[in-house]
Amino acid sequence: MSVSNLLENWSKFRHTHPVDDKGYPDWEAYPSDIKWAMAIDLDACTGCNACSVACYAENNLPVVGKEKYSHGQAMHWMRIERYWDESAGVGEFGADKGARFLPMMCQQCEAAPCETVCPVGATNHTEDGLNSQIYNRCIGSRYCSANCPYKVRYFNWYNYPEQEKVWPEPLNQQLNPDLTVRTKGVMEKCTFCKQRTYTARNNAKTEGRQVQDSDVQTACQEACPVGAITFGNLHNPESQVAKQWQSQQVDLTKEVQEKDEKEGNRLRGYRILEELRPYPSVMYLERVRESAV
Amino acid sequence: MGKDIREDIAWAQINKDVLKSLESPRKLYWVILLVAIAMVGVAVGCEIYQYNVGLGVGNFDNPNVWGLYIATFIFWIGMSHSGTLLSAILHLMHADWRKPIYRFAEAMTTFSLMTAGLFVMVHLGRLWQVYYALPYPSERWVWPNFQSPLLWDAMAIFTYLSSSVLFLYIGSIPDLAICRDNIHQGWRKKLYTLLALGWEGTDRQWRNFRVTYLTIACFLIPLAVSVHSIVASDFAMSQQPGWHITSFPPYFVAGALYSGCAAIITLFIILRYVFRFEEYMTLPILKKTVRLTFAIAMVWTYLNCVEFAATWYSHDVAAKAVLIEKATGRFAPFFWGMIFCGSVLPFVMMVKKWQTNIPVMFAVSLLLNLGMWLERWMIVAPTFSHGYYPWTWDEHMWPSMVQWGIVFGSFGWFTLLFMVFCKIVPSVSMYEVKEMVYHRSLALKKEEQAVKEELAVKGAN
Amino acid sequence: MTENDFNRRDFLKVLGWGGAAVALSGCGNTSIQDGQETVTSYVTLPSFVVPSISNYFNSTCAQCDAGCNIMGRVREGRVLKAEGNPNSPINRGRMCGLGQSGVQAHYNPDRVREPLLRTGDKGETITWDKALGLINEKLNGTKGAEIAFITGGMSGHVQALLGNYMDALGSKNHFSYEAISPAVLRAANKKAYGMSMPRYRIDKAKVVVSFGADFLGAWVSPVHFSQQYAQFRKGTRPEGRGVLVQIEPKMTLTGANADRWIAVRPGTEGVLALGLINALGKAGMSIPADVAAVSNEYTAERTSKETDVSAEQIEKLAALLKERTPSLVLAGSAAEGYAHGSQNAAAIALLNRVLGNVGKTVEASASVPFPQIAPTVGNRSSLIALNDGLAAGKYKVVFSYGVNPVFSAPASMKFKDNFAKADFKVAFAHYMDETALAADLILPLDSAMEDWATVVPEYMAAPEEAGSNTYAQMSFRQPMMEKVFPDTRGVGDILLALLKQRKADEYKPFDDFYSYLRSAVLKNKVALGGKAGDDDEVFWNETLSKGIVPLKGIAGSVSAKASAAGLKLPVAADADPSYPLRLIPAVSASIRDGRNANEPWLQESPDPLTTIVWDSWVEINPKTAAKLGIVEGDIVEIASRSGSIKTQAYLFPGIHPDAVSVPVGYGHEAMGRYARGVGANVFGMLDAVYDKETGELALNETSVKISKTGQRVIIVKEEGPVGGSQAGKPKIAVQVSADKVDLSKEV
Amino acid sequence: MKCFLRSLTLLVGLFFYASSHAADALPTLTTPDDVGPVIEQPIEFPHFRHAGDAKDGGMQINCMYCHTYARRSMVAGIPPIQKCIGCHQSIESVRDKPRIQKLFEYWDAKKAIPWKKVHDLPDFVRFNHERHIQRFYFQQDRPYQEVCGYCHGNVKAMTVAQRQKPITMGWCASCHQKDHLVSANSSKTGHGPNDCFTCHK
Amino acid sequence: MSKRYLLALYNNFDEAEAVVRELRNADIKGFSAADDLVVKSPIEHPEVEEFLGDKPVKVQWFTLGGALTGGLLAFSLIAGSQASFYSQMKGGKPIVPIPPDLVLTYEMFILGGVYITVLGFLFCAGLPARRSPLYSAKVSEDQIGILVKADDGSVAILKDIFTKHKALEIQEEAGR
Repeated sequence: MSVSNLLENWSKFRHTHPVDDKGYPDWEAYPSDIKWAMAIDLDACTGCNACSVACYAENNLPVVGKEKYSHGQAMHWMRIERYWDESAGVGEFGADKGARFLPMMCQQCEAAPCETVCPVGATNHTEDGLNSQIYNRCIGSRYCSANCPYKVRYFNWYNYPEQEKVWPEPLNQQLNPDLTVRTKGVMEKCTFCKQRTYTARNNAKTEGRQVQDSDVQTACQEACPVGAITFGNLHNPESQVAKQWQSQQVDLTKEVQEKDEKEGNRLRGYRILEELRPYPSVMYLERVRESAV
Repeated sequence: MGKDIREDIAWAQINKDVLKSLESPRKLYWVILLVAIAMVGVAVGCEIYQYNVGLGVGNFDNPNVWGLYIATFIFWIGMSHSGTLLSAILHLMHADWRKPIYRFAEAMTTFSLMTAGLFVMVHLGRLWQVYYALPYPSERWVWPNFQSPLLWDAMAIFTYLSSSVLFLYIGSIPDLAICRDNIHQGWRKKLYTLLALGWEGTDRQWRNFRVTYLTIACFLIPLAVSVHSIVASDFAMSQQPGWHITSFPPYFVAGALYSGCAAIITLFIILRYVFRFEEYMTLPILKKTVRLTFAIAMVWTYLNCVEFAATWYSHDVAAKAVLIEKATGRFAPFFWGMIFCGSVLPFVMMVKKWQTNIPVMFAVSLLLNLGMWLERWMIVAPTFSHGYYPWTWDEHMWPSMVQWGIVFGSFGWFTLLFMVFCKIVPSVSMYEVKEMVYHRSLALKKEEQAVKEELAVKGAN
Repeated sequence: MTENDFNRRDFLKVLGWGGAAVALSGCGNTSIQDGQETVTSYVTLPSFVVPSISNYFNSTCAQCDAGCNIMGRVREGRVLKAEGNPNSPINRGRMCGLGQSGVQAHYNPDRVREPLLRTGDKGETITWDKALGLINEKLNGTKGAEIAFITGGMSGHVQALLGNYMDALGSKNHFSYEAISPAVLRAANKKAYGMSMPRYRIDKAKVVVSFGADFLGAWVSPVHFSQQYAQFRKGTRPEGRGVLVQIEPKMTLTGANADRWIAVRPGTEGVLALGLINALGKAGMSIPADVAAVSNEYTAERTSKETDVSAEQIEKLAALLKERTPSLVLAGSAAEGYAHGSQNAAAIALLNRVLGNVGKTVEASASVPFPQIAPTVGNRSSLIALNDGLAAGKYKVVFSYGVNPVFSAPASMKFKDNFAKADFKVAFAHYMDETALAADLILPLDSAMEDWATVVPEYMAAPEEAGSNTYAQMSFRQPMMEKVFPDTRGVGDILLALLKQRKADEYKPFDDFYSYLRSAVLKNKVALGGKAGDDDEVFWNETLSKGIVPLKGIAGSVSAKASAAGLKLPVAADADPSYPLRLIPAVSASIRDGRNANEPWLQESPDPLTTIVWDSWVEINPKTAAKLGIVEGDIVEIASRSGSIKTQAYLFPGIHPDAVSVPVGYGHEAMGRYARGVGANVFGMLDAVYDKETGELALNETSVKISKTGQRVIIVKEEGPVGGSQAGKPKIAVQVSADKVDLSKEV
Repeated sequence: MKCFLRSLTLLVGLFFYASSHAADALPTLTTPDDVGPVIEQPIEFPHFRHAGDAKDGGMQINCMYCHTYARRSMVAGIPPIQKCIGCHQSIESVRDKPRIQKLFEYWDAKKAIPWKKVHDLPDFVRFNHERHIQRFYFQQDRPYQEVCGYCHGNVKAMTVAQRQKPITMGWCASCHQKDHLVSANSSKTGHGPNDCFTCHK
Repeated sequence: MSKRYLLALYNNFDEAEAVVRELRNADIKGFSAADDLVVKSPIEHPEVEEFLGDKPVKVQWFTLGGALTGGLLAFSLIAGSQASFYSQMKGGKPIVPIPPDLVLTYEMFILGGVYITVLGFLFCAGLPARRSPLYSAKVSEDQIGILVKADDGSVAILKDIFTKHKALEIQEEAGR
């Protein structure tokens, strides 16, 4: 803490962040040349759960068992939600147009409600646009979870590795050493596979180039049998995810998309609860249903 | 209406009566103490279990992350506001009937804050790392997040607690001196000698005492308001439906004063009996307290209505849904229980006959306290189980016995601290009762004089 | 570099994971520690192994029979995760949740670790020598005809070795059994198209009408079909966004993704298919005379009455099929599980002929040029044959490998009792499952991540550029790490050891299955894509590292001459009032037939439709439930003529009111900590009704009644109290009509 | 009174001391107290002999000759025994030394040597050797002994390696917050990342 | 000239007031009413200040100083620590945000005020103190004490004044 630090960061007042009143994203002002983002095509998603299991495998998620699941203590960072048409009337579900599936995980909000409230600063916004969770810093006040509109933060209610014996020998050999196994009392959530983006950035840096789409896939994206998930650097106009956001005219820093205000909207990109202004980094594409049959 | 206090009590008698409370309370005192210890035992057991196994044993789940702990935390914080109300606000307003009862109210402030602080600890997932939340220069070079309302909370509570302790202590120095002068044996003598700081009641001491006491009282009032409005901002600063309400800070403060007053009535009745304070904690004083409580109850009711009306009138669909869910869903019995206890029951206090009826008031005050606890629960829980995201709504979460045990035990903990305090420090402020008696007798004399003069004039005529 | 002649096994051993640090809870010590842990160190290390950097080994998934090509992520000598092999034409780098869980089968704490011998009610651990000697002893003096071998679907060199062994024993009793298999479909396809597993081209179709084929969930090769489906749904493809219509009594995952899900009365799928042909004729499509002769009877009114599908719906569907070609009609498990299942499948196949899809979206596939490694597919009729033989006391020695018939055979077959009649039962077991418990000798198997094998998939997917129907492939399965339990053995090794007992001379050159496989592959180097002059070692390593061996397959051809002759669908009988409901055993994408039930990830990943975890359930239509007074969470008893189970009721809109559905694969009484006691086993209560043509057990032909037991539970499920309701909520999961969006310009 | 004043002064003093410490305390890179314990290794490897300066009888072998993974992996790694044997099988002169005999015992038994970790970071910390070596060794062209020595101290003078630096978070940060040259022939500077998520996993 | 202490106890404030007024007017050697006269009472009696003459109270200056120091210190600590090397972006908010800092500044303002006021009180009231040689427990009960300090020679005069006003008891420092 020196005076120069103070002054320097004081002047960062609102400049380091892409969320601003003026027209954004202002990538010039963005602190890093990477902004991780995702696009999920709900029309392609079949609800098969492959992403969720891949997440268990990649991120050392504990299997809590029936009793704890019944208490709502499941630890799936990526959950698949199923919705019905309510065509038959309120509370009555019609199945004749199928169901809708929605993979839900941390939306990595640019203005995340969880970040400001952590008493110890265990959850912060990284320069590459992730909502970080520093497990060791967490003291378990759960304020972040209370404040998350999506309820995608998961708390370690028990000491899963040691006391609950979630990974009995030799199942523990499967654990991914690239990230920790969280113990009781800390909050955790989807990190967009930080360990993978880290490696990709590291390798690109060593080779002196920018991170490309081909460098990194999240575990869910890699597994998805229908390729519904796109992940990449929104900052890079060449990336698939940037193209998708662009084509759907979804703007990272707007809570009401301009296209939505226009009549006759013919695009299907949207973000969940964006009217709350957390500026989520995950764009969903509406499910499409043929009406001719 | 009777007198707040007899004007002809001899000062020496006051000393005698109050000091007696330090020596030989009624048997009930020991019963209460034992029960309180047992309750604390339950809570300690639950906490040890929870600490070792993990918070999951409390039946928390993903949306319902806070359960009863934070609700009870707010309850205790609220309770603490009574002391400030009686000792600071009424002091500034020169309401001298507060004098026999403000000491224990202040003690209540201190101990309920200490109880509230425990809930902050108890609800933490990693209690053993709590020092991460302290702002001190460490080898990690990191600081807590000052943007978090939780930290403001911690700071406000710390300030409030330490200020209250100081206020309580400063205010009882003259009484501690009396104890020092009257108790001549054992550790108590040493304790009182130490605590009395050599107080002799000199004019210099009294002069500075008066200013200091007034200054701290002045500080305490905005502090108390800020504490509960900061607790309110834990919720109001968030975006959750049912919490994100502008009227929360005043609403919380009103609720705090309300529950504090209700608790004062309860403790008033208990202390009056246990320590034989019938001469000092008189029924007229009870009546005044009851009337004050009724007034605050009406403020609270009004603010409650404002909150509902604002939600009702607004276009905030989610907040409206939470309100409807509160009133009709799983929480309906508790919600209506809160309305009954908080807004309907106080009308009992309007009946003059009952204002001084000890059994009735005892029952009413306990129910008011229950209502205020329910209020806090109804603020915290419904928003969790009926937030923005419909997929995660939760109908089945119910606090486990561990949570209930700790909440239950907290009442024991508070009672224990309070009762031990009352046994060590005079719970009626002797010097101030003397002042009260003195001033009242002067006033009486003046009155008599006036009457006499009038009579004399009449007689002369 | 110092020379070290390690073979492959030794090499894996040297990489040894034993001392490698396991990821531990990260919040224990918060400061640096000196000298507490041991560094992961090695005696020798090949240059491609760098600590903290993962290596990927190509292999083949063994979790189901689709044969997806996978890559195992290996770090510090441990396999950590399975990922899809991007070069695979089957799964193209993707994987399903079931496949991901393969690592949990590998590291499963409940695996059998040593050979076990049962004496009376007790078991004892014995050595491999003793175990193999015992088998030899029992086989001596047993006639070939008295020996039976029951396996699941098999292919590749292990199958060739098994064939050799059976020959050596002089036995022809190899039964290939699958509890859930499209056996009726294969037979119907054979008749209709001339090949049992043609290539389906969902990606080329404009309309897919699926009669209960859950191709996104559990049917044939789900990951492959999901890939095709992704193409099919793309608005940017030349054919435009495809329309999926699913016709089935119980909604499957595919049904949930359909544009229109049509609840058909159970068993009347064939009727609906013929009704559709009739409606197509009405709409002006020319119907071949022989087909028309059959379909003319199925007027819209009759079809609608029998199938419970509205006439307009049939008309609309016919109009769509006529307008948008090519289309594709699939017959799946929901249509074939009846006594007239073959007839249903045949009627559905007629639709493809009428619509002219054969050759366009139903393409010929190729088969591998080596018949001995071509897949032997499992079915349910073989279990019936084995059971009959066991009941008659024909078999003295029975081997079982890769199947769990004691669990999955209907109780009415009394398989467990009949199995006990055999003198000596040997189970090659991964877990102590129900069959292993009933066996006399249990031989512990290597996991698929420790074992050598070759795999030839039954459904032969081909890369896009391969085009013609000459592409076939063989995939390698190779060990990715040292054995987790040192005393398990690969099935190839065991078979080889057993063969040596019979033909010592012939198999002398092979130390183990690895050397057998290597020499067998090198012998056919040219056919496997190598050149005659290639160095053996180089060829072998390259082939292994690819994991996939493309072969010039024997071309097949599809015929568009599906015949309507002999097609006769029964008139639906009125339901028996004492058993008014039809039971549909559902196959979930994760648990399948229950062989993977001991993998916790699968138990904890919610069923996509009901979101229930860790238990079985019965799906009841809300209308039916209202009639019976059942609410969610009621424990109900479902009773058939052959048995009954108790489970929790779940009210589910995606099921026909005449049907109830219970997932299979639950209700294990053994197998391991994650599977045992979870849910109820619906296999047991199935009636012994068989498809009239193929003799397959008709899975959907069981009638049941439901009664409340009075108990009620809170169902453990992922969905919240409002379930799928979003009424009055902000935009969460929304749906838009296809004519409201322009999909062609999407990226 | 005086006593009271004294304690008051002391309190205020303490507070200011603490604050000033917070304000600009840069922990010194090494204090004698930070030296780690002596760790008993299965073989007492003489670093000074291999890596030490010639004047001290060392052979000046580059650290990354043995710890070869450091430049391309998160971990520096311990060389496989094969590497030791590669040289030592042809160095007859020291063949009888007990350490070397021990080494050959392990080699013959095909058993990995259970070296103890000297710099064992907590499991939630991600330290990347590659990044640091790339930055300071390859881009800035600093001598390798200096670069490795930033964290590992003067290993070339040690027998068995011993921790010389505190390796605490504040210590890491003290270096990360300093501006370093981006490369050897550039005047541009930059500091290490200060993002928690970079080092914590 | 050595000094001696005298303590007289009175029943009520009226008598004590009369004594003080007389003492203030009397010219006694070695005794000044401003410095050598201390009234001890069991209750706070603002009138005492009146008849003792104006003696300023300075506690409020401590309060002001404490409050300002607390507030300033808090603000600089908070803003400074947020701006430190580990400055982390949070939720789209500036790194050094003024509004939340003000809340904490407010709290610390009060905290500083209260603490320093208490210190000021102790300082101004001369606490903690050793008990003066002449003290009667009666003072903390119901009697008013007047403690004076005067030259040896004036003791008699003082005693006279005390007794004149019906002193209940006069304590004298043991002879020296």
